Amino acid sequence: MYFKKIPVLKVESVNDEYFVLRIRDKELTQNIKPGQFFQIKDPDVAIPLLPRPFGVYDIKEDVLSFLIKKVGESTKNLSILEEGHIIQLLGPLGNGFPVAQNKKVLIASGGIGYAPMPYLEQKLKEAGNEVWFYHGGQSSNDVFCDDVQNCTEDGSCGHAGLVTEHIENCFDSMDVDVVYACGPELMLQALSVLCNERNIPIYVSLERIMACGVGACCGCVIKIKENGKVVYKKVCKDGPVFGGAKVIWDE
Amino acid sequence: MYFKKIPVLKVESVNDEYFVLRIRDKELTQNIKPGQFFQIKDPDVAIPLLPRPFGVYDIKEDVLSFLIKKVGESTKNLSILEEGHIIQLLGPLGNGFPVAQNKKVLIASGGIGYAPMPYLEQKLKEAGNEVWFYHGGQSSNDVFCDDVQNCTEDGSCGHAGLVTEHIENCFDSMDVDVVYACGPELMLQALSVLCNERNIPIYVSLERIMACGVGACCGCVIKIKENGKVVYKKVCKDGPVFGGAKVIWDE
Amino acid sequence: MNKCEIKFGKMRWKNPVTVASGTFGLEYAELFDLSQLGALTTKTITPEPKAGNEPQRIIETEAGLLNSIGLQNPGVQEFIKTDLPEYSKIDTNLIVSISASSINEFASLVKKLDTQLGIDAYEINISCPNVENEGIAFGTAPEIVFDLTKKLRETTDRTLIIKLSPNVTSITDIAKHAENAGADGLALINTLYGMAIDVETKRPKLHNIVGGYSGPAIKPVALQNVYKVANAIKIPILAMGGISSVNDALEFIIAGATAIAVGTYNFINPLGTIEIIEGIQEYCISHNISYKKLIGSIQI
Amino acid sequence: MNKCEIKFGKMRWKNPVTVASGTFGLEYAELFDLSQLGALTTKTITPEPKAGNEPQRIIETEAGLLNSIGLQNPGVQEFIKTDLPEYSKIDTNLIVSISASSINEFASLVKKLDTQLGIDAYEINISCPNVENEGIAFGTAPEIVFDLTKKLRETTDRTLIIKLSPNVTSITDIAKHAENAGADGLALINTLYGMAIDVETKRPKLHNIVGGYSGPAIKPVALQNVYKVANAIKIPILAMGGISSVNDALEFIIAGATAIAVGTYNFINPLGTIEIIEGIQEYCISHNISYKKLIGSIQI
Ligand SMILES: Cc1cc2nc3c(=O)[nH]c(=O)nc-3n(C[C@H](O)[C@H](O)[C@H](O)COP(=O)(O)OP(=O)(O)OC[C@H]3O[C@@H](n4cnc5c(N)ncnc54)[C@H](O)[C@@H]3O)c2cc1C
Ligand SMILES: Cc1cc2nc3c(=O)[nH]c(=O)nc-3n(C[C@H](O)[C@H](O)[C@H](O)COP(=O)(O)OP(=O)(O)OC[C@H]3O[C@@H](n4cnc5c(N)ncnc54)[C@H](O)[C@@H]3O)c2cc1C
Ligand SMILES: Cc1cc2nc3c(=O)[nH]c(=O)nc-3n(C[C@H](O)[C@H](O)[C@H](O)COP(=O)(O)O)c2cc1C
Ligand SMILES: Cc1cc2nc3c(=O)[nH]c(=O)nc-3n(C[C@H](O)[C@H](O)[C@H](O)COP(=O)(O)O)c2cc1C
Ligand code: FES
Ligand code: FES
Repeated sequence: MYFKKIPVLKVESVNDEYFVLRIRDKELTQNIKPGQFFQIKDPDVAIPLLPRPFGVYDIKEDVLSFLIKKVGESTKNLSILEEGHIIQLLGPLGNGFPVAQNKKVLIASGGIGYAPMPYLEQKLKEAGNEVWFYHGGQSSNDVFCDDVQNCTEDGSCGHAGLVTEHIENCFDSMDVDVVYACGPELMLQALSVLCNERNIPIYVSLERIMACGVGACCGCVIKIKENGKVVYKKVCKDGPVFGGAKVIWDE
Repeated sequence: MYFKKIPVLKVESVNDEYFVLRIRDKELTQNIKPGQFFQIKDPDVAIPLLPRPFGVYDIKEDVLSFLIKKVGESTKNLSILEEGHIIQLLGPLGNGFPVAQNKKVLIASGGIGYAPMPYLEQKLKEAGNEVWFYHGGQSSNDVFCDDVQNCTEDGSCGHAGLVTEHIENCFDSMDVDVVYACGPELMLQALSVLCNERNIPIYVSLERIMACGVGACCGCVIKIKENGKVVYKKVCKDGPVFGGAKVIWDE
Repeated sequence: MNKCEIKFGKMRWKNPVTVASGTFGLEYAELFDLSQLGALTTKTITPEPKAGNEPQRIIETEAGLLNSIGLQNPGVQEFIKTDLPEYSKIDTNLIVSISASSINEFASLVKKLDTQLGIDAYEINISCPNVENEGIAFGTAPEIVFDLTKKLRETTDRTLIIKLSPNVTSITDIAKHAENAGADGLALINTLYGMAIDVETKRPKLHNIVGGYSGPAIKPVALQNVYKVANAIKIPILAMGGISSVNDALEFIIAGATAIAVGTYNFINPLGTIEIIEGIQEYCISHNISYKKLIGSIQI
Repeated sequence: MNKCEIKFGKMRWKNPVTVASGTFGLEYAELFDLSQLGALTTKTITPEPKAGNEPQRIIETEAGLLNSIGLQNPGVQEFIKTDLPEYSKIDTNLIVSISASSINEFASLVKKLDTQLGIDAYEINISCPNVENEGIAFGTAPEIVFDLTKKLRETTDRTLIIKLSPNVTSITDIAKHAENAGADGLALINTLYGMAIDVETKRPKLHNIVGGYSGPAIKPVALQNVYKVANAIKIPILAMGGISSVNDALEFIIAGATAIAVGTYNFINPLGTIEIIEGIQEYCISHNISYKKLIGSIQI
């Protein structure tokens, strides 16, 4: 874990809603597990106070990239940063996805849940896995890459309909050993049910509002089933990746 | 008094420390007395909360200009605004300078106290006065115009020394009916003493931290001698211009 | 079809928005038609004129404002002569905020004002942190609040609003005492105590050392006080403390406030009250809820 | 020539900066050498493990943070087994924050910890707003604070710091009771009560409804409390509440704090404590003042 102030290398707009933020650093790009994240903040901006967590989207040589969706103040502020502006990063944080070896694996993402998946896909392939990648969004705006199976609810790109429906169909035709998922909680919950029914292990990456990001404040807990008991686990430190079967989903 | 949201026409840098902010508006440029001011804020910036007061520097047709010195957050924020960015203005506020008619008058300014003076000079000339204009600053950075008698403490431009010293010399050679002054309080206080000794009326424009700017909050008061008593007067509404002889200066 | 009319004590308001005492004046009539407000609240008036505290009186701090105005006001005599006639011309409710240094002084002040037309309610300021040995003592002792309210209740038929201080261990206790003694409503919160120091001169930034802290920074505290008090009493609440947007106002209403007052935000956006009135109305329409149902609609 | 050493109770600190309970953990040892701090303060430990409150537990609001963690901790047994050995390895003072639900429980908790090496002080948390019917009651009743402090004073020789709540009418009254009962020092302030509501769902943003409010927004309030208490007592004060810069820390020291703690700001800048330590030293040098003279140097 590092805490560093680093100049922005580039902010590239993907479309109205999404952008990619890149920085260059030798240390920060070492030994990062897919699914890990950084706490990022523009130190010149007093309010919002807290940094915001963003998963690692891509690492190429010493360039670290984040795919970010504009949803509120901080993400909007980050989206207009200019090259050279100093931002602070704390990380890498969290447990990250466990990378299977020589298995048949399925990646499922929804919306901005796509962000950590390309890097995961790369690591999975490097580990000899056969990878299917399904991604779902509301419209073509939420689709980032043609090389994956895209589904859009409005049918504007790729398959029409919910990504979970398509995955359910696939389960019948394909032999999946492990599922990796990130996206809206309803999607993760539905996928966990599908996987449970088929006894397929599923790892889901969750989001919670964070303060410290390192496990110190106990602010980001969720409920997890563990040895028959319900316990609180910190999304920032014990997660953000959890076994989908263990998560107690919000009603 | 108007409250308006108006696009920035232009921000022109004078040097590292000073800039001119211009807006264009038909209504706001009507009937403004020299020495009056506006409360200005970028509504997109949450903190600092309060607007900041700035005197009217120049009015040409429907273009209203402010000469601003970068001293803290708000002034720095204003200095980097781009054309078209919407700012809010409340004003014109305050009493302004009383404009003499067909007199011999002296204008004395120090540092950013120069800001309201060119517009005052113009109005004084229009009213048939003979005007001497003395301006003092630390260095050539604080000098804005060659057409006035400039004094700098470091001698880098115009006369060397304090502007008050030069004015004191002038009082001996010239016949001044009224003095108008704006600048650091020590300068205003010294000038008031000089004028008092010579029975010359002096009007000083004061600065105080303001909240409402209109006389509602009683936050900006100073002490004034009135009919033998000491009373509080609001700089924003009863001022910012006061008779120098009546001001009770801070120790 | 204005959905946001309210009853507050004996008053009817065309909308639930007023201004916080001491943060507004007739100066703003130049900017908009003040009769658009549900009510106007005057700055606090005392039996005798008050010069107020020595400057420095205001300083901006972290997301808030510290003030130590010290209830500068012309006294009730001058108020009746000069300000009241001006206020009376404005077609909305007038709440006169008052303070005094004893129960009897409070009572005779109310008696004097009761002889005047054009006043709809009294807001009893027993919570100003800026007047030494006066005001605040009233606000922190439940029994005194009870006695004062009872006395004033016997003195006037006009709507009686007691304005409470948040600088106490149990604001609900004080609120209940005011209710039991016959108050028509409560106003909360007055400012928190706050302070700032200039580390170069080592002097307090306010001449008075300690000031009243207002603005966005105190909003979560104010909201919590309003929620707690709303659950403890039945009379209506006029809520204030950092309200700077429609969203802020709605939070207070959902927490249980019948009406809201805008204070410090007037300095930032003098038309904020009007924007908030419109925003509340729009929220009620778009969420298909009557204003009455919105009050205290918090889901636990 | 380190000018900023202090004595706090029976402790000597190499500099006057620690972290606020509950806002820091050994996780940060990855970022910097924790022995650089004047002291470490643990999160509050209770006799039995505590699961903490239901989420949502934190929410950012106007220039501050609302939390309702609910003292999640592994209990004293597990603390002694797992955390204490790790803390003991760090070459600085260790302040263990504790809470319990009765005076006797507090006393036996201290007794248990007193058997362990490596603890330099106890911070008695009688002011946590997030534990129902527990903790906070202690913090608001002067007599109970006196009895509790006295009992603990009889129980341990280690430095005893009582942590006070700002949510009271008179914090000086409570401070004096703690001092008279033998406390070595006071810590203030714990969080203010605060609340936030989601106006779309009409639900409180925290599951616990009300939370503790911390961060820059509360700094003026904390400073005022520290100033007031410093004028009323002689024992040293460990000040906290919104400290987010060297300047903030200096304000508290000038107001009368002997030491300061950084809380919420750790989440914003995990190296903030180190920057503040260096900044205080630089201030003392550039202003040619000894740290000891700086404490309480406010000019009135
Ligand atoms: C481990 C982790 C990894 C993440 N990775 C990415 C990523 O790679 N790309 C990306 O665009 N986003 C990611 N997010 C979500 C991102 O952190 C939030 O979108 C961001 O914090 C919003 O900040 P804001 O100030 O723009 O919006 P705010 O104004 O703070 O919030 C806007 C909305 O988002 C919600 N929100 C705020 N913070 C969070 C949060 N931490 N988690 C979930 N919801 C939140 C708020 O409740 C609100 O509804 C991740 C979150 C977590 C916890
Ligand atoms: C009637 C009036 C007219 C003015 N006209 C001009 C003008 O034409 N051009 C110009 O550059 N400045 C003018 N000023 C001063 C200007 O308002 C302040 O420089 C500005 O408020 C500083 O804001 P800031 O956020 O940049 O600095 P801050 O961070 O708020 O303050 C920086 C320093 O300036 C002091 N300060 C802050 N506000 C004021 C204030 N209102 N008056 C005096 N000192 C203050 C602070 O105490 C601090 O020491 C005028 C002030 C008044 C009262
Ligand atoms: C400059 C100023 C002056 C105030 N004067 C008074 C007053 O005279 N009487 C009173 O009851 N409250 C007074 N208050 C308190 C406000 O009415 C209000 O209760 C408080 O500021 C909280 O609201 P806000 O955060 O919206 O400002 C004053 C507040 C400010 C900022
Ligand atoms: C997330 C969080 C957890 C906290 N937990 C504790 C705690 O366990 N014990 C305690 O005495 N104070 C606790 N506090 C209060 C802090 O120690 C401190 O008193 C308060 O936050 C004010 O300081 P700050 O504004 O610098 O954060 C907690 C505060 C926060 C924000
Ligand atoms: S964000 Fe602090 S423990 Fe997870
Ligand atoms: S700034 Fe409010 S009265 Fe002058």
